[in-house]
Amino acid sequence: MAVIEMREALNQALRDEMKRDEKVFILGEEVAEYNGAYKVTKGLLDTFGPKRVIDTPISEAGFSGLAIGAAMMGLRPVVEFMSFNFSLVAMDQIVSNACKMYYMSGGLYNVPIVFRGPNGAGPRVSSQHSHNMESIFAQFPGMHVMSPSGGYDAKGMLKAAIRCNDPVIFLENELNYSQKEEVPDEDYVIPIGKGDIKRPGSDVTIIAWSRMLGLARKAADELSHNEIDAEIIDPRTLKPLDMALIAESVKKTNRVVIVEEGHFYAGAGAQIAYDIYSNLFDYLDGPIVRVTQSENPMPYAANLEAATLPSVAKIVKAAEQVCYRV
Amino acid sequence: MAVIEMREALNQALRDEMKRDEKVFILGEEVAEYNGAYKVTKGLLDTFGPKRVIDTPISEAGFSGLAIGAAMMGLRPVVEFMSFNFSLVAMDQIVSNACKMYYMSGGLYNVPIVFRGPNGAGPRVSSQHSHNMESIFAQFPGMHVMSPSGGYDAKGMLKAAIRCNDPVIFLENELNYSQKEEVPDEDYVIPIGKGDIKRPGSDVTIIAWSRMLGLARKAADELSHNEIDAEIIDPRTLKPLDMALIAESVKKTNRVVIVEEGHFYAGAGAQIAYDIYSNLFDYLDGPIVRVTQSENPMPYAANLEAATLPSVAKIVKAAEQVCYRV
Amino acid sequence: MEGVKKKSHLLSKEKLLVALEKMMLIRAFEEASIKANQQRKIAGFLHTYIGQEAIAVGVLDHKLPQDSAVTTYRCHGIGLTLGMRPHEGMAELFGKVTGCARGKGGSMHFFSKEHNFLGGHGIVGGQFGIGIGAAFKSNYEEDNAVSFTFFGDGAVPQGTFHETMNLAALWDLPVVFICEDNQYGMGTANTRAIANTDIASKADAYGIKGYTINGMDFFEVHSKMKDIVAEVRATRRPVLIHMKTYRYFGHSVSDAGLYRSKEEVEAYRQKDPIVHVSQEMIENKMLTEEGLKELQKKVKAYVQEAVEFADDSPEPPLEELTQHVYFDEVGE
Amino acid sequence: MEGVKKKSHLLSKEKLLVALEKMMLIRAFEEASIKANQQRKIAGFLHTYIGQEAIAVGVLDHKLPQDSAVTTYRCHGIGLTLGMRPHEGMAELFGKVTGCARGKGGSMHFFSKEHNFLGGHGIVGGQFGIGIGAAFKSNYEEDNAVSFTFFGDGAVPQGTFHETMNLAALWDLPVVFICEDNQYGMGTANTRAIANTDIASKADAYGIKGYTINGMDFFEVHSKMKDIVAEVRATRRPVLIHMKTYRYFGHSVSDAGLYRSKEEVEAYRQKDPIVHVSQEMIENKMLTEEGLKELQKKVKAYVQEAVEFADDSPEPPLEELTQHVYFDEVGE
Ligand SMILES: Cc1ncc(C[n+]2csc(CCOP(=O)(O)OP(=O)(O)O)c2C)c(N)n1
Ligand SMILES: Cc1ncc(C[n+]2csc(CCOP(=O)(O)OP(=O)(O)O)c2C)c(N)n1
Ligand SMILES: [Mg+2]
Ligand SMILES: [Mg+2]
Repeated sequence: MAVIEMREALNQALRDEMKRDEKVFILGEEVAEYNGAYKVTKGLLDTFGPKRVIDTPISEAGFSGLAIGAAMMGLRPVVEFMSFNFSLVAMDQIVSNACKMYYMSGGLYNVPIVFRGPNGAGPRVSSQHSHNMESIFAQFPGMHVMSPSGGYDAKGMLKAAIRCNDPVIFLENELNYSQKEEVPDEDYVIPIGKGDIKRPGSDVTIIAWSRMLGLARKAADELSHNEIDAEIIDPRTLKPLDMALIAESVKKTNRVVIVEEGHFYAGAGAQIAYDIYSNLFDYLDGPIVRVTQSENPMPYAANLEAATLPSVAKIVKAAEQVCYRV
Repeated sequence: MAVIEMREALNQALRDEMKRDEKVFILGEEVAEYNGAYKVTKGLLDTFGPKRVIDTPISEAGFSGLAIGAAMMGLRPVVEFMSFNFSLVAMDQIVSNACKMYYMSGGLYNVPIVFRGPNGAGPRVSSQHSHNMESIFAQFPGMHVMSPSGGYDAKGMLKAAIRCNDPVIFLENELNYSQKEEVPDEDYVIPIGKGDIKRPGSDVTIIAWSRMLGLARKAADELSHNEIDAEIIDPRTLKPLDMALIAESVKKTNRVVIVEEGHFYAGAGAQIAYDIYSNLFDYLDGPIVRVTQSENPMPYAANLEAATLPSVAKIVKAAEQVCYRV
Repeated sequence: MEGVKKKSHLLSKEKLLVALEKMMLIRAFEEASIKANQQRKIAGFLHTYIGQEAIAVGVLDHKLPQDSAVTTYRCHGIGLTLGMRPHEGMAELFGKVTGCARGKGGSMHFFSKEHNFLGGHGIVGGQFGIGIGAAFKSNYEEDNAVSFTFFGDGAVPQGTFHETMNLAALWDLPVVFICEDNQYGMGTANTRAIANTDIASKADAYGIKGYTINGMDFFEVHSKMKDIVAEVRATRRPVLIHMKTYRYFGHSVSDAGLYRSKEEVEAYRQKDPIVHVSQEMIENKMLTEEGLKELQKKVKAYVQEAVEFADDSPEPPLEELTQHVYFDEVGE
Repeated sequence: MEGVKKKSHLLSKEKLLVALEKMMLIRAFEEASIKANQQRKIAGFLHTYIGQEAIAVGVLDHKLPQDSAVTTYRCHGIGLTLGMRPHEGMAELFGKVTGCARGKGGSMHFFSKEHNFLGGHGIVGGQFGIGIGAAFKSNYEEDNAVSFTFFGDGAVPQGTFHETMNLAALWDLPVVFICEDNQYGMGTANTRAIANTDIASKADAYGIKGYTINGMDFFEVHSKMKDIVAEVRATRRPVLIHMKTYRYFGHSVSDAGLYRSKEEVEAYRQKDPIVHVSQEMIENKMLTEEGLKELQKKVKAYVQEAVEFADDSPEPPLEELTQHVYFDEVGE
């Protein structure tokens, strides 16, 4: 099996799905001639031509709306946001149009569309370029939210997203793009709503996704030296959540840490915690601990940025806390 | 003390603050000549003139941005969104500019601004006109989020919001505007971050705000016939939360119901629940129950809309559940 | 910016009768909806099309089956013109499951897949993208369709107007942008909202053609749009149409309309498109006074039938509450 | 759309020397920042102003103290022109607490309250509203200020461009909209992004004046802007300026720039504004070759001092992490 970067795995998924279905096309800023700001769409223009790989002006609301209209008419657009920070200028199109259309048309018009791109804090890009959008989009019924943590998942998940007949928000992370992993060439799909046990363990359940998964793995290694055997769950899809998988783990460990790169208030982790408390209250030894960003916009300075973001040390500390080792 | 509608109480707050500070002005669609889509700004044009009471074109991103720039230069704008559904087209201005400015300028430019207007489901206005925005805005550090449940609070809270030197999201509810209440003529301020006990009780804490408070009161009455004495807490400010007040109540009742008009996934209620679990785990008899909208966009049909929204019956049922009466 | 020479009366008697009946149907439908609203059978917002009928009927007579249309919440007239029955329209207003959107959309959200009616939309400027997206699909699949994208004057200051005009012009998307300028956005006269109210002239900023048309004159709308639509279909270049029109009633039924004078409203009622067309037809011996009354009766009866249909229809079953949220079943 | 007759050389030797030195300072500062970036002292994005110096310096020489300026992430040149020291600029790039934004903003977010510099902003089109808001404040307080609102050609297709142009024209806001058209938005030539690239002509859509200026020619920029700024200050009418310019380096330091030819870049380097001004001054005996070398030395030394200042400055103390989130203390 080939060992490739996550950007290449995403690229394979796009290629396969564009080959598989004539109606799939991709549009966004710099996706064609520039081969993508982060090279996820590299070579697609050469392979599929300008009809299906389209450079857009800087008009997120405009081209998101265009994609929604095209989807209503039967095409299957993949919209790349150069970064999900820029989805904020297209927010109304995503929430009021893509997300509501199927319902408010009484089932006449579904919107098969994927909005994808890097989410969260790129390194050292400060306050306006570091938003994590998972909980914002997951708030609204009508969309699914997925976020892969590595190349293998990314390929299978993106295929599922593109084949889905509803809007899917697909959140990648810039810092994962060059991370390498074994990825099969052949076609495989990781269904929407299916989580995965990334590390089996017995003492504490660490729930983490996207870039946080790497931190969780390192934390689990450290914890193992301290006789704490952590189980790592990657929900992969944040909405809908794979509560069955989470429940199995929590019933075993009785302790939970949720790691989220984004903000604390009403983050996806708050919902995951609520669902666990609601369904598994009696299985919990003590309160769930969330590791999130500190409550401030993202600063540029290296030391402040590091202090803002979740870290291996913070995850280890949280796990020790729920295991009463501190 | 005069008994007046909530719209009039808000109007008084706007008048007082505009009299008190020359730098306060209001802008939005139909706020001047039309006296406000919901008449909250009635008469302000006559009193203060077109310089300070300004009708805008339908350009939410444009006039929100204008207000932010004016605030950076020392003015104190109050931006009315005809409804908060329309804040979605201005989302980037609110999140990337208003909310981050003070931090990313290293403390050089704070943004004293209030974004206010009706939030949530107007009656029978369907999928695109019924958003609840509290958790969306509360996600981002840099803004405060307030939401009054009646005229008395509305007046004191809006004054606090206008005097605040940071961005405040002020969420009203259309269905509360004509609700009458005793409201003092004189100047009083209800500080940001101060909740209120709306009904003292001993058996269960019902946390509710905005329009949901009225439903909670009715539910409490019904519950009292069933020997359940509910305490109703109105956080009033959703960010920052008055956790001290909530803690006091929970320590007494050991049972919590959180009522939220908005969506279930990562709503403000999910955060409130998380904070309670984190700080008061050992005081809880059982899991917290949230009453929210069902997981669908808002339908138009009367029966479906009613089924979507929280109701007195749903709150009663939730309270009975946490009290093990069912 | 260019004009197109007026060619009235090129329409056959048959076509004119169809057009007249459609305008009368819209008028009768909206009058019935106002009544039903007073009877509390309709809730929420209700924005009527009364006064603007000549636009929907005059423009969409040039729509081919593969073409699409999208508009604002003021969507009843366009839906009916496209061929929706008043029955499904009225039932939608009544929130019944037999409605065109199964009672889930309501007054602002009429849709018809059969006619590629991509909906009435509630967010001012929110439908522009959908309109250019439909045009994009036509080029993608080479089905030679055009996209009729309607919007109000109030949407001109909205950013999406600019973004989509630029994209359509840049990519040769066959979009007919039709601004139904009824001169007010709610209580705001367009002169208080738009810098430079010569809306057609804004086409220059995008290097496309703009046209100004008297939207109260069915003959002018129909004849000019005939050439314009043919041109867009052939060239794939978008155009911007400034339709000057007027709404007789308030923005929505809850609007007292204090911002405009009785005289102003009266002046426009004098130019009523239905009266105008019927009079021209009578003068040209295409219609008799009796024939007109007959038509009036027929249309009223049809709408009455629709009201009864809506009355008799059931609300959506509660199982429908969480249906149509997602097309696919995913997760557990 | 109108022109303004060119009047070069009306500048005194003293003023020209100041302008030349400022352009050289910007150039040297950016060169030093590129070097520091290679040395990993600067992280994140780094967008340099090299090639566009004549615009900042030529335009902002007409700024009065009460005036304000706002721009994009490509903000170093404007900050320095306004009078920020390279010290606070370089320290910001290094993420040090002595930076103009205390190390919290970084390369994209230079601010200076002293000079009403409302910032460098990272969201394309995000700063337009801030610019018209500053102009609104000037009318509100009648302080006779104007607002210099800079943006790139890539921001023209963005909705906020249209919304704020309309608002400024509608409300007579004294905004000088300055499009720094360096012909590319990242790797996208503006002809692939903008339908009708005659950007000044878009002013007509709003009933305001538009001007096209050669942004590589300091004399033209300075003289035309002198009259234009005076006009805006007097009339309170906004204007749209299309500055034709070029960036010598990639969009940001991580951009290989494969989308344009060496020849194209070379051609523009031939028109270098700093060379142009210094040569003109030498020919006109306002400067000697030696003087130029002196100036070069002086500027380089000043920037070197700034680099050392940045190097020697401390990072923000950790207590600053949650400072400046809110101005007021609220809640417990
Ligand atoms: C983005 C947005 N802002 C505000 C509103 C509230 N609103 C609904 S209709 C309307 C006026 C629109 O006027 P116009 O576009 O001229 O259409 P008309 O009603 O005249 O047909 C406004 C302000 C909205 N629906 N969407
Ligand atoms: C809304 C938004 N979309 C996309 C981006 C990513 N981006 C940053 S700069 C840029 C190009 C802008 O080009 P231009 O406006 O011409 O300015 P220049 O860099 O040439 O000075 C893009 C696409 C962004 N910052 N904001
Ligand atoms: Mg109108
Ligand atoms: Mg550029």
